[in-house]
Amino acid sequence: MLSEETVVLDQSVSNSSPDSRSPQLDLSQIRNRFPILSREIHGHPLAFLDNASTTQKPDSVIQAMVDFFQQSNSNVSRGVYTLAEEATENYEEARKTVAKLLNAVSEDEVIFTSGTTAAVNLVAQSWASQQLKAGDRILVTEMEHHSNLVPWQQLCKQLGIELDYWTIDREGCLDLEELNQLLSENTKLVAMTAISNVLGSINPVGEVVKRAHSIGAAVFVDAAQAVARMPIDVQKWDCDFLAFSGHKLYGPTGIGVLWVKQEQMQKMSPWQTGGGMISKVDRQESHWASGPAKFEAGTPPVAQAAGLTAAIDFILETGFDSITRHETELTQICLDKLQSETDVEIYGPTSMESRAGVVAFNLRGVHPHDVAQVLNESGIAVRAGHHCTQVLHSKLGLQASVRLSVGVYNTEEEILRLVTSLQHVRDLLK
Amino acid sequence: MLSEETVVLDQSVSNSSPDSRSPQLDLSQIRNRFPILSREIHGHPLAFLDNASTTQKPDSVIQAMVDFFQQSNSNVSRGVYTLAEEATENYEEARKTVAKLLNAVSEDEVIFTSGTTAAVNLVAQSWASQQLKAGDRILVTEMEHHSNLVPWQQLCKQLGIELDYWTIDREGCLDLEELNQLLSENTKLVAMTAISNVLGSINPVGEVVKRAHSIGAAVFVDAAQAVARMPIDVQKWDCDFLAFSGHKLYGPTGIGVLWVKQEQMQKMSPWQTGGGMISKVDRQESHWASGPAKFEAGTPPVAQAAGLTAAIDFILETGFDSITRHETELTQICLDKLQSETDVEIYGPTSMESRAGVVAFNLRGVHPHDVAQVLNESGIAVRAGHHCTQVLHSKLGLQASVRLSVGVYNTEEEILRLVTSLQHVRDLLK
Amino acid sequence: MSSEEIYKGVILDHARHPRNRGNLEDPDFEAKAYNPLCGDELVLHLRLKQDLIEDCRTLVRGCSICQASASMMSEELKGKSMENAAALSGIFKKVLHQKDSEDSETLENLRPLMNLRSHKSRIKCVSLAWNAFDECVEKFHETTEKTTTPS
Amino acid sequence: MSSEEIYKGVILDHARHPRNRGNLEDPDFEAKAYNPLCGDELVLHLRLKQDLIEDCRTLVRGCSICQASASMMSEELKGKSMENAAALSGIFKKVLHQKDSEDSETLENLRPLMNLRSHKSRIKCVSLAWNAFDECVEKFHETTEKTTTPS
Ligand SMILES: Cc1ncc(COP(=O)(O)O)c(C=O)c1O
Ligand SMILES: Cc1ncc(COP(=O)(O)O)c(C=O)c1O
Repeated sequence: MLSEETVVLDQSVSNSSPDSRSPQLDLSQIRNRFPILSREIHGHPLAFLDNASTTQKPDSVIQAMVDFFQQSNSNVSRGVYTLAEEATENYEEARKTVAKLLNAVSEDEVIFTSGTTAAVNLVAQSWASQQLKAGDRILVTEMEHHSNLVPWQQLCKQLGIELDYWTIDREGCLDLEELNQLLSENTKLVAMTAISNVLGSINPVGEVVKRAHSIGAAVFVDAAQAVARMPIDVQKWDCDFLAFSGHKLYGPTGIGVLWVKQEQMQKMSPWQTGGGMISKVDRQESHWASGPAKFEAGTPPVAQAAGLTAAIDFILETGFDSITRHETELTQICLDKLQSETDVEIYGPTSMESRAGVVAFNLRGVHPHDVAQVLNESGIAVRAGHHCTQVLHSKLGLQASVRLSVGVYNTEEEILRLVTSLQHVRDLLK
Repeated sequence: MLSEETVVLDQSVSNSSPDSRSPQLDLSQIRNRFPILSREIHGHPLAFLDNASTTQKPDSVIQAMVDFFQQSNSNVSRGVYTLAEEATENYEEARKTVAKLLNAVSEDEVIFTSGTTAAVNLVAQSWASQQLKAGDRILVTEMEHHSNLVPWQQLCKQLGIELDYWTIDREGCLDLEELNQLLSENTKLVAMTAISNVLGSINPVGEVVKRAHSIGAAVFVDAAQAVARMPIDVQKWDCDFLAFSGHKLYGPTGIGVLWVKQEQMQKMSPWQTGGGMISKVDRQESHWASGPAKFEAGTPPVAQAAGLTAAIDFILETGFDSITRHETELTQICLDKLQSETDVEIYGPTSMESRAGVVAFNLRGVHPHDVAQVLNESGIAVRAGHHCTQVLHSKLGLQASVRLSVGVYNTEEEILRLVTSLQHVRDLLK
Repeated sequence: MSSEEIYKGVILDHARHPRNRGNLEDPDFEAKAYNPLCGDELVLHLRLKQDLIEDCRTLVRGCSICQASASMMSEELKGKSMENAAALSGIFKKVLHQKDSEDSETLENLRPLMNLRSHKSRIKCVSLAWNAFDECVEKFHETTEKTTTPS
Repeated sequence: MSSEEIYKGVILDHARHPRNRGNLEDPDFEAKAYNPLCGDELVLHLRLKQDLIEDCRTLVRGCSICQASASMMSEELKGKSMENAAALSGIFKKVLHQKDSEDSETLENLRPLMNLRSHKSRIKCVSLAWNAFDECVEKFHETTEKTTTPS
């Protein structure tokens, strides 16, 4: 029945080709807001092309945290004095800002964690470990980051559950036809990334949710890569859980977000316990707070919340239209240039259809480490390794790859510099 | 047998009366380093007396994080480019600095967490849940913070373990005689705070460890309050686990420390899983990294590590001698003044013997909330509530109390201002 | 607003002399509310005559704001129909949580409490009594549904 | 140091033409080493004559630094007693991890690798072969203990 449906990809996701009328970024103005970009490496201006790993911070994000420390620093929710009220307001403001970014129904759906990884672990322990039982199945894709894979693997061992893999095709994409075969009555959860941190593929989340829900499975979306690259609308996707990290969207480390649909949150028991998440503690028994607080044990990342608010404001002011357009242009240039080099092997979709600004490749005959090392000589920061996706690399028959990933501040010149510098790598190592 | 031993308290702990020759703080120089202290609240200079909840940040801590964001920001351990190497070095430097602060045998004993609460949960899940079994017992004190209580309570339910309480005496102190009765063959863990966040009592950790170890029980020390107030020597205490939060020692939120004795770390299985803590991931099976990395899943609080290093440097430069002396003096003044007010009820030790700079009290007939609210009018920040110690408050027959807690930058004038302002509270509310 | 302004006039009067304090012997509805941040507790008893609130009592272990709010609420509730009282509670809470919203005329008697809107941490103290009342409203609806819906 | 300096002379020569590459048919000791950060793998085979390292082979799936280090190690090991080789490994690793320490004379042939000390991320690549060797040393000690201790 399902397989007879016409596949209509969620517009907001698949249709990533930039609207030619979308506003162009004022790149030099943007770059001026990132102090680190004036840094020189080995006499060259820094070309930071490792944005899938972490992003740089604009002045406003740094300033927001400095202001918090210099003006309002105190703990949240517990004091009646002025600083405590300001700190609490600052923290709850961040929750509202996240809700706005994700188009959540309410800020009560927003739980702060220390990052994406903690968010996945939270859902595995607070929701899945209660809701799933032996015989059930969890479906993940072959392109998952270890953080959205290992916690499920461990849970499967713990509960006697099966872990199924949704394989990728030759282009590094997921085939919706195959999904119909994979979704069984026993599938209770689909855990998938919205954008691959290696292949750059943009996955059809909305469509997956539709099919998963039709057989009663919930969907966890890893938005670590997507959050800074495209608008997310949790109501449109209709997913059940979604997670991302502050440091991947021009915000600070130390804070992350788990968004949970209200009806699912009601089913969740606490994971970490301690101060702040209780309603009453007796000697042998405790009762829990309601709402997101129930899942936020201990002093939360208060200062980081101020930075996260500023980061989201930065993104929303810049506008996803311009960001997507800019990053798509750069990625297209990069793909074009690399494809014309005969000794370069590129992984992931070759066209910009359903593709974001992450490009993994190898220079034949040279180890990725050596490529990255030599590129660093020219001030170019790219990553070499398996990028926390060993299952994907095995599938591709690789140990490692070089990965470049663009951000809002990258320039065409930087991409061209990378391509030129590959010659330098060849001269030294081939 | 144990009870016949003479009780010799660990010198570094009980002997908190200040050495009169210890150097005096240059208070105005210290205060100049804390930008927030120039803030005015309702026309009065801020008197921040809620340091047990969180501490303010010196310029060097704020600057260290700004420098990191502006100079070296990137992810750790995974890149070969310059920024990544700097970020990794910065992160590992923090580990070494923590090892120095605690006099750890090696920095490999230092695990970074998001805070004290996460550290307790980690030990409960990674160590205790494997090492303890039905019939075993865990001993906690009546003065524990919810963060060092509720995780054990939950574990007890999970495993069918008994949770025993070490009761406090009338002065809010722990009686070592009673400990001998409480430690049974089945006691496998003693979880205790080094300093109470309400009573201010300094507990005899070293002596507890000796007795616990003699019957084969491990000891978890909650050093959240102690870490900024007194020198800690994990080798001298010989404890098994120790935890604290960055934000309680003039460092940032979003980072905490779990120190684990090496032989215990070997017994620990991972808690959170994901990127960075694996050695190899196959489709259905994973293998773990060794050392502290095994317990640090996901992108760690890299920028916060820079702040933590600066905070520890600040403390060590200032010197515990001067810090303890200063805080003891202020606390003594505070106790003297409050004791002479007939309608003030003070909780915790009445003398400065075994006492740190935390003073909880009530103004008879006035609710703590109202006291704190009126004090805020005079720029005085104190906390009102149960301070995450409901078991302790029940024991004291209280719902709530007012708490003031001093830090390195507080002044005698601020303490006197608080005492004077109590008259204002009376005028309004009695 | 300053403490002087909070702790004077109507609020202080209600805090010092709480109206309708205590409990009813055989209440039609009872609810407890609890503030986990400070441990404050409140018990509310209601006696109804059909759907009219005939009597109402509160027992408060809490701060003066919490006391005053409970006392003021009890005066408001008495004599109102459950429906009208529930509507009042809705308006009150809405206005309480929105710093900039206009307080409506129906809130006339509760206006002194609105000054606490700028003190976020005290809003919980103000709301506690009304949370208990909302719980009673829920229970009231459950019973009326039961009696009107054939089971 | 710059890439030009790293990727030239001895290191590049070893990386391009690794000595003692491959495996032994019936090795006395074998160890695998693995770098979780990049997935690099290395297998080391040793043949002993009494306690002298008679032959030694490495099979490397890794970067040029890792290749070169394994190749250079194999040349150092051959002909040394296990004890001397183990001592060398200890000195080498110590010097490698301490930016400012003097490299000792025994490290003469390995000196080119010392230039990588400033590249923290590459130290793991340099060490990989030696980690495998250390594992062989451990196994060697276990067997000698077994044969000398009455069981
Ligand atoms: C004694 C004690 N333990 C644990 C904690 C919890 O620390 P955190 O909230 O930073 O996790 C605190 C602070 O609130 C404390 O005072
Ligand atoms: C797709 C994806 N998921 C999860 C993560 C983990 O995020 P974090 O390390 O911030 O927890 C990352 C980033 O490393 C990622 O790219």
